[in-house]
Amino acid sequence: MTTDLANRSTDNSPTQRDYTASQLLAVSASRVLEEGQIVFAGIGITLLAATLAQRTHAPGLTILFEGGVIGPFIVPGELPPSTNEQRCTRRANMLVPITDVLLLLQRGYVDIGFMGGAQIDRYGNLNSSFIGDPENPKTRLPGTGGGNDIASLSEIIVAMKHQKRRFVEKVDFVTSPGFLSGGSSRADSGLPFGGVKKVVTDLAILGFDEKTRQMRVDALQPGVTAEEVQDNTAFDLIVPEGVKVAPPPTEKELAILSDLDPERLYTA
Amino acid sequence: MTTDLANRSTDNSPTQRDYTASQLLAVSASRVLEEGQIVFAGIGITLLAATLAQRTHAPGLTILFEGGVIGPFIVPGELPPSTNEQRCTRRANMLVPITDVLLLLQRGYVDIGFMGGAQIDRYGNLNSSFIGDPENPKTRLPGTGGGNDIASLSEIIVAMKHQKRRFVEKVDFVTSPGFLSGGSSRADSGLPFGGVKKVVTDLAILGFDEKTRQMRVDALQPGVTAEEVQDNTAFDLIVPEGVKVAPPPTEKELAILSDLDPERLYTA
Amino acid sequence: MTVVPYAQLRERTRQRDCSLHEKVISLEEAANIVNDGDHVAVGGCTVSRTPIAMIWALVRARKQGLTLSRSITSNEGDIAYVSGISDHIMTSWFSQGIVWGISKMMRAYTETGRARFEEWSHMAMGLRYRAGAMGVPFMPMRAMMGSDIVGLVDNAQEMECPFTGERLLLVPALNPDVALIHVQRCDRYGNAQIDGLQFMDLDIAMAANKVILTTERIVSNEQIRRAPDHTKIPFFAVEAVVEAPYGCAPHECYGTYEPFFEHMDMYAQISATKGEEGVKEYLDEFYYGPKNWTEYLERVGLQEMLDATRRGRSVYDD
Amino acid sequence: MTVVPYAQLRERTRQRDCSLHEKVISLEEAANIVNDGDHVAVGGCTVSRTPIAMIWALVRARKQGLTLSRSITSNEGDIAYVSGISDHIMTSWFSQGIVWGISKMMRAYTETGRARFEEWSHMAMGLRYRAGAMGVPFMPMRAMMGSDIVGLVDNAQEMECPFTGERLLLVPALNPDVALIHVQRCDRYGNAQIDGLQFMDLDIAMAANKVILTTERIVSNEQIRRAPDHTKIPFFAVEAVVEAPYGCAPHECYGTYEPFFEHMDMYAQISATKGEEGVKEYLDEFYYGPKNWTEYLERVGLQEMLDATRRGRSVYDD
Repeated sequence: MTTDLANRSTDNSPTQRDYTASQLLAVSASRVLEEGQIVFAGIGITLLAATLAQRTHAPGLTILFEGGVIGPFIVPGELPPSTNEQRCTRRANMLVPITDVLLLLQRGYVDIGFMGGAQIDRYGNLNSSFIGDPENPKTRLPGTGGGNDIASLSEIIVAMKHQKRRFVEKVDFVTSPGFLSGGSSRADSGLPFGGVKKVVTDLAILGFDEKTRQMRVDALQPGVTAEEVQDNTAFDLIVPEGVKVAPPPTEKELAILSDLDPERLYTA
Repeated sequence: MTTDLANRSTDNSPTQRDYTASQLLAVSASRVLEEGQIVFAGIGITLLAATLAQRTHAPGLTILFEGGVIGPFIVPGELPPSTNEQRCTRRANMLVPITDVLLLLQRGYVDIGFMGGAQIDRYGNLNSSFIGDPENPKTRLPGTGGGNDIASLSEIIVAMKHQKRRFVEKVDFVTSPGFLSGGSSRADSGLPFGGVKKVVTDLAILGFDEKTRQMRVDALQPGVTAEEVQDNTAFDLIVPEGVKVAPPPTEKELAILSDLDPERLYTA
Repeated sequence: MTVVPYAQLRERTRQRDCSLHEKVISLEEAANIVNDGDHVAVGGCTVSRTPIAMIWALVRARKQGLTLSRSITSNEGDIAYVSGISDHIMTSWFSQGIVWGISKMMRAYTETGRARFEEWSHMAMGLRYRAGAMGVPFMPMRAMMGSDIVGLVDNAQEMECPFTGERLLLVPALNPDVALIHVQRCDRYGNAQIDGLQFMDLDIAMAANKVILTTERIVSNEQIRRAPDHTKIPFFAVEAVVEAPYGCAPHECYGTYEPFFEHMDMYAQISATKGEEGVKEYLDEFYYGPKNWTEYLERVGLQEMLDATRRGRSVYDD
Repeated sequence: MTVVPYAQLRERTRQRDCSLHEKVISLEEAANIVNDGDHVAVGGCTVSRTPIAMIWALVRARKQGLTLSRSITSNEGDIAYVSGISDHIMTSWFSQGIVWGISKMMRAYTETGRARFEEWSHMAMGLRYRAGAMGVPFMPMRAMMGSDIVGLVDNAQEMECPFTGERLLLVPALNPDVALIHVQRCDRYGNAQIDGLQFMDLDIAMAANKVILTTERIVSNEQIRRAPDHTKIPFFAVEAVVEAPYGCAPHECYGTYEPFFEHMDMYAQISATKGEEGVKEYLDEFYYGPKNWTEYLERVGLQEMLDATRRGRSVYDD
């Protein structure tokens, strides 16, 4: 349950290319994954990203589902609707209790966790608990699930839609720790490992400055300007000079996504 | 592995009745057990005692084996030779990892554990680790196995042969805690539950004074005098006035033991 | 919710009848085992192996003041709030399910302060049950530190590890008064076998003071003993066994039936469009109205049942 | 043996190749994975599912300075002392088995100070592996306090519980460098299924830095996936897979063969009557002498193998 409800990118890409924003997110996220990694996947776009990586550059990548599933393989057209139903166990290598699959994070077996969130701030902290004052919230969100565990114990990739109301100066509540208040504050809080590796949006691929841990534009999505990214972000982004443009999704990548999700339930 | 090696009572009863010392121990131990109890059994005499109780007054008694077995039932003539081989799983209700069967002790599910030992002292402390100085032992014994866990966390019944070299003033090493130095010392050491319920020997059934926690003769085995018991004990026993004599094994009890162990491998 | 002291934990266990005895009773009788104010742990996860039949029985018995705890809470949490059986749910995530959006009832009750949703990380919930199952007052863990979650929970303590000097969070044991667990099969004594996803049910069962098992079917003890390494819950932890076919409907039971998606959509629609009144009507129709569990299933509908069953069994088709 | 700091534990795991890849090698190659001085955890318990073939390979490779740990140690501990591969064994009980009396080799080596038998309670051993498997530096427990055992072990700490004020013993995590585990079947990636008694093998596998699996047979990944809830060790924890039929002989492998009792009696007789020299002759005959594992089995003898197999399979006869 690490994909946030509010994070349904189903509208069209702002660039009006031959792919949707959701496909772009899936492709961009898949490219961050590396061969041999063990990846905690959510449903939808993040699962598509992990499976796409398996079918392109990372055939030995392993997927974990929070419901207690190790090494499932996705049957095209049968993407599971959650991470803890029997459909998640298709062609799995092993089933374990939930606590034990989460303990793989603590034991150091998980390379990447996929996360979403209603809000993210300049230090990559994620909020999926409260909009407004937690004591008297405007909206009570569904909560962390395993998100806090994943973000505390492994590197994470955040995949979400790039909107000013989501990219906020300071999250209303730190559900899942990013780099907290930057610098060494994360390690100082008892979290010596992990952190936000990349934030993948429909506008950019973002990383974090190694020292200050502030969010930085690593690459622009095709057809997007640095100004557009900043305009859709409520805090000042670091934009290196001459920031590159990410290569657009290839035909092969889009074909695989179409094969996996032929009815475009998750990539419309 | 809670039955001590040195505790093989295979010789004849000193009373020269129609039963052996081993049969007497098994019968006496079985009578201490109560309906509905969950009992950690070792092999041999203690397993016979638990099974005998099931077939007489305690049909709903449950046996646990340290190897990770819950609710096995003994097939006559096929007593397992240890508590962690496949023969222990005959007709079992459930198999669990060793750590989890031992954790049942900590969780409070175990009513009685059966123990042996090379030495026992007036407070019921048991030694199955070292004879002589532990730093320079005369004999290194096989060690605690689950004995320490059982004695720390549940009430125990000790079944052993009554000899002066075994019933010592002070054990050379406390492998499994009895009442430590008596009084409240056991609880004071972090062990608020359990303790030695009975010591069953071929000479007597022994308990412990509720206040001082010193060993006391509760009943004499048939044909045994209080003097004989004291003569075979290296410390002063409490012998209440008018101490009773335990009823001898009944024909029914002996018949069940013969049925369970027809070749007298454990009751010779 | 404070940690149950060890003396109390042991005493509660000691008072129970742990003998090998038959314990099959009805849903209604099983509801009597739960007392107002109890901490009730709910097995399964989200829409999987949820003990709906037992929750149905608790709602009909008009229980009050229950604290519910669960790995992840789906719309049985809505039902608990709106029916009034609980105003305090401890869990890591609470909404019907990702595909149905944020729970309107969860929002309505928690944003107005009428009920509490006490949020712990998923692993913390698991380790709290595990500590309870092991008979220790806490488990050490390495998550939740640094976040704001830890400031809103009842009880968690940081410590410095005496072996390594590392910072650790100690999460307190949960020992529920009662656990509700639904299984594919068990015998009349309560030896339960669970196929597929186990979720946190093994730890919950061992942590709880009493377990109420609902089961798709009751099998012979001989069948259990033919595969003792498939038994997941030992009989002595179990207080009562209730045969409740389709006891998770409209949720799923691994290998037996998938979720009843049309019914779940219908519920989501009602709660979203008609709000609390809609859910009360739903309760009248499906919870208070039926004479018995079979009539509940009739109202859910045979067509949906057959469809969910076909999908559920398909996991064994390969 | 001190607790592995978390940074080191994570770094070791990070350096491994956890991808889904084939990893079948020979016994001899597998022995190269073990370095002199390593902490090697031995799976199984007493005479059950002991990874004899791997120990045989380590003896032949003349490893030195290993610390061995195990739930309960049988005569593979004698072999380890006398062959010189280990002079430090951490375990809860050490002798060939109750029916064979006290181990003469254990006595000969420990009473003279030539080797150490570090004694922990059985549950403590289990919780130490479990802590290692969970990635925490200790587990709290409620036994071993008050006894003399705690005074002779390397490292255990009492604490007062911050939630309840109760006294607890914290036992330090074990994260073995290598675990040797024998299973009934696994695939070429290392997904292992274990029938019957599990002992501490699941925790040992997850606690260790590297797992060497020996297996009665290698099956297809498809077969593993047909029963994923029977898989007990995930492939990514496994460094190497070695097919070693009768890899526990003369010990037992659940459902496959019982102990080779005549051979075990013979060993007990030799060590009791001829002492260390007798065991050295045994090593020459069965460990150093055979060209390969098959010749070892030939020397153990076909008649015993058939008899042990008949008894072993009988668990499924009912």
